[in-house]
Amino acid sequence: MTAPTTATDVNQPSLQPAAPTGRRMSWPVLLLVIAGALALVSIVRIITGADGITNVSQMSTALQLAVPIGLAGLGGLWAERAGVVNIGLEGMLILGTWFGAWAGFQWGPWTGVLAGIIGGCLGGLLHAVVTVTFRVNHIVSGVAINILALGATRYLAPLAFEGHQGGSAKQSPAVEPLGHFTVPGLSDALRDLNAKGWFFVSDIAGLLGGLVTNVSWLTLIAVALIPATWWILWRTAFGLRLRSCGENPVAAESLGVNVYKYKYLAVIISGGLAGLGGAFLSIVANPFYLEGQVSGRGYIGLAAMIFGNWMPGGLAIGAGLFGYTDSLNLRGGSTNVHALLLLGALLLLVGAIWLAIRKKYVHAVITLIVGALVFAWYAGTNEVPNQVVAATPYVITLVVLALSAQRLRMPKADGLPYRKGQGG
Amino acid sequence: MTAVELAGITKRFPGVVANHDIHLTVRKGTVHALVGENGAGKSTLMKILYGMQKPDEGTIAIHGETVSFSSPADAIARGIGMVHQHFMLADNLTVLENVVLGSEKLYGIGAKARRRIKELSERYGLGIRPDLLVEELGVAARQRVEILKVLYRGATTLILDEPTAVLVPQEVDALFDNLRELKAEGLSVIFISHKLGEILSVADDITVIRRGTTVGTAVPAETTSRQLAEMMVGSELPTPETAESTVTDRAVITVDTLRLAAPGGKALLDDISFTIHAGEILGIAGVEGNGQTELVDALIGLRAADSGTIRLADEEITGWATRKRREEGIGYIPEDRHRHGLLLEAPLWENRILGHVTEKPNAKGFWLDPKAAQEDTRRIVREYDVRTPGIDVTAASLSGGNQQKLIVGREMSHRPRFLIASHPTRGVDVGAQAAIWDHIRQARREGLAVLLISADLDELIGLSDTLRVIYDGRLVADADPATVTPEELGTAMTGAATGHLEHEETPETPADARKAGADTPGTAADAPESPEDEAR
Amino acid sequence: ACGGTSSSGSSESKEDKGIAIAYDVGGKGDQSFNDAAYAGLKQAEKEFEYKTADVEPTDGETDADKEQRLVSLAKQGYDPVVGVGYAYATALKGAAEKYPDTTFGIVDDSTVELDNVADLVFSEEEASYLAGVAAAKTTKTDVVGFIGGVDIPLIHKFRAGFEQGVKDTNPDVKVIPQFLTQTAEEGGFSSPDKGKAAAEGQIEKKADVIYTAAGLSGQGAIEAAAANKVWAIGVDSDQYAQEALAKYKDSILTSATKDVAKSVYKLAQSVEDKAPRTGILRGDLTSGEVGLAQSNPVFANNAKLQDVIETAKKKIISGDIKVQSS
Amino acid sequence: MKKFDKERVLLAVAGPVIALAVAFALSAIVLLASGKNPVEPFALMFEQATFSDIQILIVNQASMYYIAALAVAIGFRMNLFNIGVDGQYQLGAIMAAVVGAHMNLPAFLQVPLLLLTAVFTGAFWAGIAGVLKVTRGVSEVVATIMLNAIATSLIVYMWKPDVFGVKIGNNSTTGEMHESGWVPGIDLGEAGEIYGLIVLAALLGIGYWVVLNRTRFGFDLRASGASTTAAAASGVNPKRMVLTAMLLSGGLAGLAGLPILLGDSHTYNLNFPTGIGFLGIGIALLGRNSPVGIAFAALLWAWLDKASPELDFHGYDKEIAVIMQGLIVLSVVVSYEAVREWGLRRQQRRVGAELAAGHVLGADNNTTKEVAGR
Ligand SMILES: Nc1ncnc2c1ncn2[C@@H]1O[C@H](COP(=O)(O)OP(=O)(O)OP(=O)(O)O)[C@@H](O)[C@H]1O
Ligand SMILES: Nc1ncnc2c1ncn2[C@@H]1O[C@H](COP(=O)(O)OP(=O)(O)OP(=O)(O)O)[C@@H](O)[C@H]1O
Ligand SMILES: [Mg+2]
Ligand SMILES: [Mg+2]
Repeated sequence: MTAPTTATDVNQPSLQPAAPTGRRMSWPVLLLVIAGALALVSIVRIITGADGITNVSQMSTALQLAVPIGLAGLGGLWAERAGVVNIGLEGMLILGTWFGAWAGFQWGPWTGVLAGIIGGCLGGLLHAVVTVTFRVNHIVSGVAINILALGATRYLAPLAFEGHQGGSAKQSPAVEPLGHFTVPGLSDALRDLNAKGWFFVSDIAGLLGGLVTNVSWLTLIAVALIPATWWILWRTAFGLRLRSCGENPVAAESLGVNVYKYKYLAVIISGGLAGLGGAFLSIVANPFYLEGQVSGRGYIGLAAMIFGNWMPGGLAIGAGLFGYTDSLNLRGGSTNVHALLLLGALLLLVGAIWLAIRKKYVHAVITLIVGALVFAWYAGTNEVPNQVVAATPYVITLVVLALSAQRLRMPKADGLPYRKGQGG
Repeated sequence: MTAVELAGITKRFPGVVANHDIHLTVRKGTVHALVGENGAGKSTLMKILYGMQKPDEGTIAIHGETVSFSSPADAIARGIGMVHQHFMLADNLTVLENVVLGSEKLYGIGAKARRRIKELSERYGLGIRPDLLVEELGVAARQRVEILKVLYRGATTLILDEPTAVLVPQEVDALFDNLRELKAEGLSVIFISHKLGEILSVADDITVIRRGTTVGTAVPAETTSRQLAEMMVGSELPTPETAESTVTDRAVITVDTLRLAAPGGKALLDDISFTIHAGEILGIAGVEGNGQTELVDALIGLRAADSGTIRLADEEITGWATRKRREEGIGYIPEDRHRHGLLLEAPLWENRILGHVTEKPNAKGFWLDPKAAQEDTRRIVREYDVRTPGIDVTAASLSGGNQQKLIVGREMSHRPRFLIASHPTRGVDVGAQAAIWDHIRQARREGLAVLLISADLDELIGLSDTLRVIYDGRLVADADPATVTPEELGTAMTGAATGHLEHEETPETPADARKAGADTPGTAADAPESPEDEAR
Repeated sequence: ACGGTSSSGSSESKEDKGIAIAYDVGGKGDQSFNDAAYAGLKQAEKEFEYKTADVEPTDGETDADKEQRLVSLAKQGYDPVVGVGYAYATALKGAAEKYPDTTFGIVDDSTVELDNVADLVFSEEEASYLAGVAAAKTTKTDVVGFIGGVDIPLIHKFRAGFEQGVKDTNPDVKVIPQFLTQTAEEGGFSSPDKGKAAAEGQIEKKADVIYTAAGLSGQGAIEAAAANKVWAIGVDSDQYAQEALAKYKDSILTSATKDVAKSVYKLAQSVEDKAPRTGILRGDLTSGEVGLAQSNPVFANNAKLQDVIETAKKKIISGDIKVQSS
Repeated sequence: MKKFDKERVLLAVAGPVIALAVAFALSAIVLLASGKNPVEPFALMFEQATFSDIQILIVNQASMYYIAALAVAIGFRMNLFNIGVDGQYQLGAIMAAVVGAHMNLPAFLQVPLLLLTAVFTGAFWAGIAGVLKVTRGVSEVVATIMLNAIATSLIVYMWKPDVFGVKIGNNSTTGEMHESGWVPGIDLGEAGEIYGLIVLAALLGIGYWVVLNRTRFGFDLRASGASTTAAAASGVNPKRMVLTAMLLSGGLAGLAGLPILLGDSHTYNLNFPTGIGFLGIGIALLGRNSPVGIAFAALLWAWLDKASPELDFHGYDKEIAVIMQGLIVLSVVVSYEAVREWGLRRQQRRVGAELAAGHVLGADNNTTKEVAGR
């Protein structure tokens, strides 16, 4: 994806270091931005009366829909942080669904989860062999793995599932549920608070309520993996070495880091995370494997990762955005998305004001006009067509990226072939 | 007591014997210099000592004990540290992360490591801030990070592969002070440089290698740089001296109050004005990262100036695209040939087209003319002595010097009116260097105007008709190449001197002058705190 | 091109070959009409003791591939050859023209008009209408939900009939419609999790009867209904009796059935009897191939409800009520 | 003329052949492991390739794969990953279908009109990603993934009866196109008909080669792909090149669905083949982004597609063909890479030998003459 570069740093112009690099957003700023967004949503909810947009079940559905995407994205993050592009996430998710259900229906859901992870790891291992050892273009390998995983699971499904109760060539027998939990008092309290419909407070309650109501253990694990990933990659020696392989493998090698080893580990872990996402689909979201269950989530996960600027927190926001809009869509899409139009109009208004302050008057006027059009759409209709609803998550992603993307910063050696002993 | 003993080292690469029966003995507590032409095999030898490459034959002994390294980790464990010719730093990681990488066991990766780094930095006066991204550092600061990396690991044997190539004399002196201090503490240093004066001033022993094998050793006190050079190449050292002046009064390129700002608003180039006449070579001296890259980019059209004008003869070209500028006679020898001058994976004849795709003989109107381009490539290969078995091999398979000759040949073939030559001989061996200088001089005689940017001050002084010094994006000083010394230039390059540099008479040769310069108050020793790094 | 065609190559004996079916995408195991067609085939196989065949499609195939498949089956001597799903329309037309002596059947399509083609279509809207009547009579909150798997005309029929049935019975009852995905590739028919989320959303808006026409996704909706103690109405087959849903069966009020199996079997039988049925063979309330399942005793024994449904059914059969199909 | 380099030709052929053999062997192992005859399926599939009707299916399918893969390849040639060919060709096809149903010009105008409609639609859709990349730095990978999803919604929207939709039975269509827009095929009697637009596919392949290898623009594009920085320094405007390549890729992609649309289905309905864009990625890479290579890859792929249904009749799962597709891609690229590196090393050895011919390493006295002689 990027032209090969050499380790020759000597020639980097050093007078212009602060080319649009986008320093890490500090936590307070990030929290402020999130709080601001929530406040806006809250206003919209109160104006439109679309209570559905922030209630507890909305959020818990959003969380559930976000998990596989987030896990796939995390998988992508691990691989790319070590310099390997993993477009084979889709295939690794598929392997996860199949292995998860296959082991799950026979030996229980937790075994299934484990098997799903192993299935994904196998996909990762193959990707590692092909890209790291044979130095094949990472995209080719990923595409091939997607095809291979699809073919293999389809080939194996009839052999493994047909003849078992509830199983068929396309579906596995049912897997026992994994169990979920609701934090007793807290969940109800938050739900009550949410139901009050107060400005902001109720919306926060809805968001938090979604995190403590009817949450599968696997969801909890998945959510925990986000900070865990951050901690491992940014706060441990292991993580530092792994990231150094994605930034400048030759430098890492020169300090005695076994680059191959870390790349292998990263890609295998990447596959394992995607496999876990697959197992989530075939054990928690649905109690069985179904052909076509993954339906593009691997690609969306990859998009969420890029959206999140190769950082776990950003990725979580990206996955959450997909989960949330998808959940909006499934839970009474037309009216909810209609309410989002108002949100969009408001955001555009805010943007226009900001632009005006920065003295970009032409941009401000254009933004204002677009905002007015969106508002007119909102005011003039009661519902939006299903198709608009379905496209919402993707349009939002594009818009958000368009507004923020020039700060993207991917690992420097991402996708580049590396060979030991070639450095210097 | 020997710190390192390499015996009978042989290393073969496909088609090349990089090292052949090399012997090298480093005494403990000394600075041992390793010299040789480009491609002589110095870096390879050091990589072998550092465990990055395995020798095909030969033995390595550290402190008298024979060892065999399978990775740098083994070498580091033996107390060997290496600062590579090309920096080995990850831009997106912080200084701290770069330093602790691979040796996390020593002090962890957190507060303890930070303390240790600060401690070392203070002790050796390195002035390093652990939490900056490496990307934000200047060249000299990066160099110091590299040295810190080695010290952090508690190395007892340091390998410095061309550490001074990108430093100004004052920075070099500061580095040498550090080396002497390390030496006093009992550390051994292996030092590689092409600058023979430096070597004579700092080394205790010298080993010379030529074409992959040791050709001799020398004692600095008894050797002159000329003798050293002759050992290296087996012939006389060519010098980049300009013969008679060919400067005319016909202005070819006129730059007027050029300004270029970074996205944040900081000026990268400010108030740049100069004129280069036909037959004139204007040399720009400056520490890397002071705006040379931006200036070249602005001239070739890779970046648009924020204000100011550029004129080529009578036409204003400020708004022209790169392609148009090249078509109208601006030639370009980029500083980084791999990034800007070549398509490494493409055959030579396609590289001959690069940059001149719209011009004859490469194209006939809208269409490419591969036949003619190939024919012309053969001509360039012949006339510029590019060593290659054919024009269908990829550019990557040529050595750096030959790549450079191809680029020079390509640019000269289009008879430019104005040539931008950025480090035209960087990393090129003496033979090729002389050839490139000849070509530039020849074209100058025929009326070419040249902007020469080089880190090699001897080259700058020797080739230029006029000299300017760039500092922090401004042309702060000018000098007469006939009289100025590298030290005087160096002072201006750090921003310590401005205006017209008046020459103080020193009778010695440049190499000796440098030794003397090291003792001159005011020019030495303050380099570690040199403002251009700490400003960032 | 060289050589003969693939079908001219395989000249096996024509004896003892009976019905063959070619599946639509989703294929065997979709627990919907593909499986129902297979059930019809199995029944015929058992009854007439002949060889049968069922073949799966490939991803992203074209009409030409489908035609090739049908032709291959016909050439091998299978009779009748049934394409399951409207997607076979164009292909089946071509194949039927090439093999006028073989009887072809197509499920869910009435656009192929040839002498040797039986169009096995169903008035899903009629059964859905009855489901709407049942829903309108059962709801206490005056809100009911409809969940369609994919936003396509076939599913629009279910929705149209259901909405009409509800409105005709009680204009005050509000129907919340929801489609899961825009295209089948996105998994609208095979994502129970999506069905569940949609049902939960509707329940939150006070819906207490939910009708799902969403293939496997319906399982999720039924699960959500059971968890929230509201009614679900199933689709295609009698879902009350389905093993996979045994846990939730007490929440399944009834199912709007569509007896593809019977229809396929009847076609096979007519061919076996040397009197092939062709033309548009509509399975509707009259023929009994669509209807409401009666296996949930709570539903079957609710006399008042059954009365209203029976009346509506009679009116539909007599033509007094015209059920919209989109 | 260039010398005929036997070793080089051997290399070029050996790579794919070995790879195919490995892929077949691995597939056979899969078959064996699942207790099936490891050879018969291949025999059956090879046999299929000898039948004229299957051949036509293969060629027709390959024509679409070919165009889609060219679209992907042109992106790859300059380091752009257009993963959105799928959405672009579907949108291109539906727009052409809509125009074809609502406009009725004479055939010699109608057909070009439809082609242009498809080209512009595809280019427009890819262009969005291009503009976002150039102006906002949005990764084209994410943008095109999103645009694929949005295209799906757009298509479903167009199918609505109050937009352009015409319901036929249970099928959503865009209505039948006027006959003036139909492109007659090459009729081969009982075996079937080859899409007329196969000619277009071939022309596109030739055009692709000519533009890339014989025009200034093509050189700039390849240079940009090989090294963005070097291309920029050589006078290519990188932003414009990104946008142009994206538009070209999208324009080509827009055409990928037309062979079947104008040659057979004459309407865009629910049966319209999907996923060709994604397969195009694998095929482009298999064909190493070269027009001839892609042609072979497309035929190979189509053969696996079209010959595998026969396996169903013999008790084999045709999914083995999908497994084989994956294995083929993997083993082919691995062997390409191995061969490429081998070739590179060989070349370096040649360069080294050449240099050594002048003066042997290890230094002797004639080096003096060498240096001084300049
Ligand atoms: N990885 C490699 N693969 C193949 N050949 C190599 C490799 N590294 C070095 N060489 C060869 O070994 C020779 C010695 O290279 P080396 O880098 O050691 O030279 P050097 O003396 O450090 O030169 P310089 O002064 O330019 O740094 C080179 O000319 C080159 O031909
Ligand atoms: N990483 C590598 N892989 C393969 N060959 C290499 C590599 N590095 C160097 N070589 C070989 O070494 C030779 C030239 O390399 P070398 O580094 O000595 O050149 P150089 O004069 O130092 O040029 P530069 O200044 O550009 O580094 C070439 O023949 C090249 O094939
Ligand atoms: Mg070196
Ligand atoms: Mg070198």
